[in-house]
Amino acid sequence: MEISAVDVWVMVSAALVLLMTPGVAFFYSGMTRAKSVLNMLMMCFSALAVVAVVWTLWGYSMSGATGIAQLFGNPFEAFGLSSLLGSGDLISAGFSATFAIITVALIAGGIADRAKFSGWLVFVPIWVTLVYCPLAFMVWGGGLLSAEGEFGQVFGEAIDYAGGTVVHINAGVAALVLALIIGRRRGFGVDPAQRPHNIPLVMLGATLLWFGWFGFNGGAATDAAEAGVIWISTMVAPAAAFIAWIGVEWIRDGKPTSLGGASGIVAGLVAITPACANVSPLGALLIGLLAGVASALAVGLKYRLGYDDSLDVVGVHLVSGLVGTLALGFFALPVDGEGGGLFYGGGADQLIAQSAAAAFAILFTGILTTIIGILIHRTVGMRVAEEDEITGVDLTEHAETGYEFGGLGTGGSFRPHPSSPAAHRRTPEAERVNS
Amino acid sequence: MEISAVDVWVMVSAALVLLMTPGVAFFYSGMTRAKSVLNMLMMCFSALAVVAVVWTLWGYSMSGATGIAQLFGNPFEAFGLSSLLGSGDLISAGFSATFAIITVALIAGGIADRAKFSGWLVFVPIWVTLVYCPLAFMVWGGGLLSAEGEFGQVFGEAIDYAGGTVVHINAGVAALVLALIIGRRRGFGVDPAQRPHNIPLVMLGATLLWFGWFGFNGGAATDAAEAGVIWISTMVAPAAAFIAWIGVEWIRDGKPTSLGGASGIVAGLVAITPACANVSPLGALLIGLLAGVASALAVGLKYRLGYDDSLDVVGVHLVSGLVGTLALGFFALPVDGEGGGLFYGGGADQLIAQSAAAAFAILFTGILTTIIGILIHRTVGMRVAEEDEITGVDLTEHAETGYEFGGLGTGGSFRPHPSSPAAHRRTPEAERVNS
Amino acid sequence: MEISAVDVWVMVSAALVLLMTPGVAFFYSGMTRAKSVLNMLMMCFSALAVVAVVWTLWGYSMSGATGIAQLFGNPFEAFGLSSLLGSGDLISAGFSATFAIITVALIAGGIADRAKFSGWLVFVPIWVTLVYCPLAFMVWGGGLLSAEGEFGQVFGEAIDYAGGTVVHINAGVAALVLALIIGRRRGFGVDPAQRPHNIPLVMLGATLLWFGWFGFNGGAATDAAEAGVIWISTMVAPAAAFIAWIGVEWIRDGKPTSLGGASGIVAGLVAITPACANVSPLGALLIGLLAGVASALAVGLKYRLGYDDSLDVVGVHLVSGLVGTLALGFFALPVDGEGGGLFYGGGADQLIAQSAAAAFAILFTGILTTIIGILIHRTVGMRVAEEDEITGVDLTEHAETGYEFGGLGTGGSFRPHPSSPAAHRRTPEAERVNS
Amino acid sequence: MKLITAIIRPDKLADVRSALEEFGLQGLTVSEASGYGRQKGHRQFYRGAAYTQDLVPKLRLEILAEDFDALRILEIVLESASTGEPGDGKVWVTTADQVIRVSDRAEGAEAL
Amino acid sequence: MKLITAIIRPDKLADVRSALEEFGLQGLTVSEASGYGRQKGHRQFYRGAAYTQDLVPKLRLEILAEDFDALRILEIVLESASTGEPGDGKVWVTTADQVIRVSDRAEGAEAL
Amino acid sequence: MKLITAIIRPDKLADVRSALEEFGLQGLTVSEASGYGRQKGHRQFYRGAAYTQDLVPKLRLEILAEDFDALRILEIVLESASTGEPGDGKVWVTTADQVIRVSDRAEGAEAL
Ligand SMILES: Nc1ncnc2c1ncn2[C@@H]1O[C@H](COP(=O)(O)OP(=O)(O)O)[C@@H](O)[C@H]1O
Ligand SMILES: Nc1ncnc2c1ncn2[C@@H]1O[C@H](COP(=O)(O)OP(=O)(O)O)[C@@H](O)[C@H]1O
Ligand SMILES: Nc1ncnc2c1ncn2[C@@H]1O[C@H](COP(=O)(O)OP(=O)(O)O)[C@@H](O)[C@H]1O
Repeated sequence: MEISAVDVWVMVSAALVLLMTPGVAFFYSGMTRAKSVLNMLMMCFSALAVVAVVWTLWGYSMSGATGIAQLFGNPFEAFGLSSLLGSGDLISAGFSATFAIITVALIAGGIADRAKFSGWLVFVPIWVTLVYCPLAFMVWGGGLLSAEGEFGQVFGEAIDYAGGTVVHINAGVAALVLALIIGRRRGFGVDPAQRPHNIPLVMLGATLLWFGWFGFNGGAATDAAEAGVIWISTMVAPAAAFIAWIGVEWIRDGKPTSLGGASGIVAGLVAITPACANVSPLGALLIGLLAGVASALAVGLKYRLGYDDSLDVVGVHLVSGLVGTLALGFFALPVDGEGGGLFYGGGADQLIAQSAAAAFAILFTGILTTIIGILIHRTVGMRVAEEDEITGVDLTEHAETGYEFGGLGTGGSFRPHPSSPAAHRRTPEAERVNS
Repeated sequence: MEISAVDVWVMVSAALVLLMTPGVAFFYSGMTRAKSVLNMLMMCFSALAVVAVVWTLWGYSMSGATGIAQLFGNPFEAFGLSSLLGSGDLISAGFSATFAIITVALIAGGIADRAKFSGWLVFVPIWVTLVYCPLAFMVWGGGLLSAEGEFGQVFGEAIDYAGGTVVHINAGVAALVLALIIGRRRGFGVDPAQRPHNIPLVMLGATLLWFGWFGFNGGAATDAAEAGVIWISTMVAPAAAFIAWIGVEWIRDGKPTSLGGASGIVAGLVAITPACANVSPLGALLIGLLAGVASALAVGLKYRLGYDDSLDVVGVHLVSGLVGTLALGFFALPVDGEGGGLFYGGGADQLIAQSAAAAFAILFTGILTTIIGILIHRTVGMRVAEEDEITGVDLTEHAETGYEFGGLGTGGSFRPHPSSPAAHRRTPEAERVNS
Repeated sequence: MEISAVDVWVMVSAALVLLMTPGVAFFYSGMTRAKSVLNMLMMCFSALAVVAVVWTLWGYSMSGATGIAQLFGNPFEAFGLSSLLGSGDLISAGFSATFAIITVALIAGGIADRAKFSGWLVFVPIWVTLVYCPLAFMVWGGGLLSAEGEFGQVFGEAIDYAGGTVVHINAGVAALVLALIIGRRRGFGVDPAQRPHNIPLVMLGATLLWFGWFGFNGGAATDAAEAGVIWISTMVAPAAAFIAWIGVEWIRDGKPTSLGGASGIVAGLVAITPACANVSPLGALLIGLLAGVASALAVGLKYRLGYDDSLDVVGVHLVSGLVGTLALGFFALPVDGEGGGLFYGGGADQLIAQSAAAAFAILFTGILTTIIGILIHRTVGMRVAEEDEITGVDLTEHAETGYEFGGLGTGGSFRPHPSSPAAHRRTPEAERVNS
Repeated sequence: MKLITAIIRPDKLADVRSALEEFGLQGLTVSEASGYGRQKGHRQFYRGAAYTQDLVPKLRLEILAEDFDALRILEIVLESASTGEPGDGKVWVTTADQVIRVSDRAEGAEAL
Repeated sequence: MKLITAIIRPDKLADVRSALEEFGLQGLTVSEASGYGRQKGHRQFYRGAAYTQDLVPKLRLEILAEDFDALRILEIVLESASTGEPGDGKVWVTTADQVIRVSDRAEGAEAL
Repeated sequence: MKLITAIIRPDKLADVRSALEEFGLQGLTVSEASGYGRQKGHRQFYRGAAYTQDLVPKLRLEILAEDFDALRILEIVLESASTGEPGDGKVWVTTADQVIRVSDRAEGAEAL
């Protein structure tokens, strides 16, 4: 079975989507304070590692194998992916893994600067198993929300080409729930130190996200015309959202910011995700504008409502995910002259289907994440002690600091690696410092 | 219409070229001072966003639709790209957009540290419409400089495979013109503070540029042999230019620098751009060497001649763009035994064609950019006030700073987002600080 | 000859692998002190440039042309690659170049902070010619270790799909040898300043490595099922190794670190390199776990044994390269029901072949690198003076510093470029500073 | 004139500043410093090797004040910078022979 | 011996230094600091939330000088660091009991 | 009480600290500084333009000590920070009117 053009496209797309999770990591970690940059990187990279393993073991199977009550696939059917050996399906198993990975990583933005790493490591495999896999199955795997599913038959099948509900609404709701469970950062809404420490790093993250998103949106295309529509949508929607976001800032605050620009790019990408294959280039442009305005206004809500979704997963992913999902009710192009959104004379059917799917995803994720989050928070704990928050989670959770540019790292003493005999001579300095 | 191998290659290439503009952003912004890093990022990213929108609306049409007097395409023919829906042409519309985007972003390097962001945002859409689109049409869209064009018929058709004239000479001249219009940075040629603030960031930029350039040069290939030649050229020319540049430095200054190495890579990439498909690997190697030497010597010209092309768009893009464009007159391989450069017995025809096209591009861009630039500078203004330049354009244009590594970000006060009710309690601190 | 899907895949893969060398550069340079960040970047980028040129001239030919005594290919057969013009083989020449490049760059990690740049620039072309090209020929080009080679016939043909011996064991041994020849850093094992200066940069490096590795492992695949196996292996092995490495740290040191996580990713990628196409997803997962544990334990060896392999090329690349190479003796899947590793009932044959190839590579590289290294060290010199090491090799070898975040770069004076007339007015400041 | 120098915990700056502002102090100078003392640092790990970083990040405040105000300011700093734990830092007072404002050359109390 | 400490605008360093060098001063020490005072800072925005950063970046110069030179140096610093606007900074003088050069233990005026 | 301020080479910190600890000093404060003086800086090149950076990175130590110990500490710093080459730095001593520990308000010798 020689490699086909589509195989190549899916492999490239899968690698691009995998790259997006480090993209999220940089995007987020540039926005934290310098003393928690590594912790944020670790939350994202550990999501990558843990979900990749879970997916290989049972996650793929749960999101795509024979369904159990339209809710999730049988986890044992393709356990370990061994049953796929010899077929080309491993390529699409890889592609689908990368979506699960990034969804989990996105959640980390809600709990920056204060999450307990051990709690997070417990949360990740449980959440991906109980929330992500079922939702992916229900929407994309032939489950409840698909055309054949019971929900889909009642409300109509929603369009979610690349993950408006499964990825963005899902992650946004989960982040909100976790942020509420673990509570606000010390100094939330008051402390001027809670500002981004490295905006070029944020820009790098946005760059990798945009680049990877061509695979994220495009990887499932099999038709050249569809692929072209997706490519253009994925270019123009974030471009328009960039303009919209900095426009809102310019009017409201008097200055257009680069953090706003980067955030606009991501908001536009989020909004176009469900819609990328089903709108015209002008439709994509308008959806981008809408998303940029909506998210630029929404990121302030946390101060008004008092939840500390630190890096605005709600304001960007939930809000723009909703914008894109609902916009399809208006902007969806008819297929073969049939259906389409309100603006194309397709009536309200599509809008109803989109709204129903979004509502379902919000409820489903909201409820399950609340249960999982509270259980873990009450047992393992999901938040560090206050003094650790003050010191910084890089030092207290990972025993590292992100940067050492100056000469002051020369203080203290060095003890060779434990495996070294020298390590067993205990120096006075080593004694003096509590570990 | 199933996705073909070429479709995949073009989509991947388009994503790669899109990535190059952030590459330019990092390459440039690492070279500015720390206090203008974000402004440089914003100039490049805003070029990306604005040109992506312009291209979707009328730019694509102007560079490729039915010509008007061999000068530019009809902007209404494919307005909004709607007429391309259902065909595979949207893929190539995306690919071509990325070239327009990066050309505009390149110009920003000439006016670092002092450009007024509002002026830039006015300049971008006007310049891409009036300068880039027509030039792209004239060279690649069947216009004046093409084989059928009146200019092309007189001087012969120049080879410009991937953008020596359209991208690099074009951007280099425009940057020179803008730098002259807005004037030198305060302290130009005297102030030792005008040195790069983050060379690893410059290296990252060069990395993304090189990586993306495989798409930039290769994306239009349809034949495997040609694609192979392009791939090798795109690898070996910048490699040779790296060696040449640091060699010049080693001899002249006594030390090979990493900024020189990174600059050499870019110079080599620029030079091979027009020539990538039409020279042998050894030819590419030699063009790389030439470009490295020429640009390493040329970056000093600004001090001699007194123009402040801050980040050397002239020294790198114009000079190496000319090296590559003219080198084809010597190194071009014959096609089917015919033609070719001077070294292959093809006579001076190719050299004449190349020189004529380069001269045309310089004049065309030079004149139009001067008019556009002066008009905008006189109305909106393209340069910040001197005190803003001293404070730093990140703070004055974008109300942000790039980095906060230390503890001193803890000064000052925080005011929640305007959308929050808390924001309307005016604190004494908030009063004390002028916005 | 139209571009085929495989052509596209190889071109994309080649670009991905080229990107890995900057990936190594960032991964390594984030781990050095701030005062040698540029030198590390330059060692890697100069390896890239020099090897790209060598490969174009004679390297490709030596690793793949008609063999001379089963040891290396005839360097003149495809000198300058001109003989490949017109064929699609230039694409694979490009792909193979990127492997040579990264292998050389990897070595730089062993001699961080103290290597003399001129010595390194002499070492690179000699080593790639005398060590890499022959080994690549012997393993992949039909030489001594291939199925037809004399060594291969005695011990059986080892599986080295993407470079366990040729790339990782090879680089690891060479780094060890050079580290021994040039000696330890001042303060090795004592000075607490020898800690990473920029861990987000390390993470960026690991990110580019992982992303590029999909091309590194996958680029040679021609069959969709094989490509799928490779894709999954390349995802799950580093994921498992990440978990294993931070697990070891958590148990041993009490904290999981981000540097450990990044190192685990690389260790897992290294280990799966030879095995990527020949193990099941579960096998890849287990190999990843093994590699993570082995390398996490091995990085301490240098303190115990006293060699200063500064950035752990031995601990990561040699050790995990061995893990992956030997693991194939156990985990290799049978092909068409025949052979396979011990765990699949294939007997010890594969393990013997793997061990023999690994031993051969260690000896071959060890001996040749010792000779080359000592000769260069005694003549050109491979280590800077002690005072230069204290000042920092960025300043002394490259006359630059990596970062200037603060206002203190305002000290000193500026002298325009030598090509400028102003440069010949010697200012008092310029006199006062020794060059 | 007195110069009051205080080494404090970085996260206490906001408190100290608002206390001083309430008192009516018009300005101060802050810089980054690190210190060691009774407070212990953190052990860090890089690839398993342990680095005992016992230099703890601190801020240094410098406050010029009239002799008359100095004591009061000292008191305010001591109050607002304190957690009661080791590591709160030190405050010391030295005598400045002269203090001049650069912009208008006002001297002494006028310069503040 | 006197120790002259000056808080100045970062972009004035070059001027101050060349003025001092002209006078014949052999060395000085510079460090980064931030200050607040009459000069106002900038309001910054991050996702719309306003941060009023009123700590303004400054440089601190420390100059050891003989009593005899101190006044002259003071004058030069005041001259060369001034723009006449608020935010130019302060200069103060304290008395050093002893000054020693590390390399050869030269003391007092010889140590400079 | 005395305040000993020392400008030293960054790579000498470890030596100075262990010498001081041996003597029994309980704490000190370090900060980054740059200096110019007899020691020459490095010429740097960026795209060929030469930057003569003559500000050399240094560290500033501040050590509070009883009058009695000050001389001994001075001696230890001079000893351990010295290479004998220009650029080793300067040490100076000033008098602190008062020293107070923030956490428990211990004064004078007790505060150290
Ligand atoms: N003798 C000293 N001279 C100068 N600074 C000191 C001295 N001792 C301590 N410090 C500074 O005070 C800080 C706090 O000291 P420490 O002993 O940890 O706690 P405390 O001030 O509560 O006794 C140190 O980090 C250091 O910066
Ligand atoms: N009381 C003070 N003690 C110490 N430093 C001060 C004091 N007041 C002002 N400064 C320093 O002087 C700088 C300039 O002060 P400012 O009041 O803004 O302007 P000016 O010096 O022109 O009055 C401040 O940024 C701060 O660093
Ligand atoms: N007059 C001075 N006032 C304050 N600091 C000084 C003075 N002269 C020198 N220094 C500091 O001492 C450091 C070393 O001085 P330098 O003249 O290079 O060597 P040395 O101390 O051996 O004479 C300088 O970098 C600077 O920080």
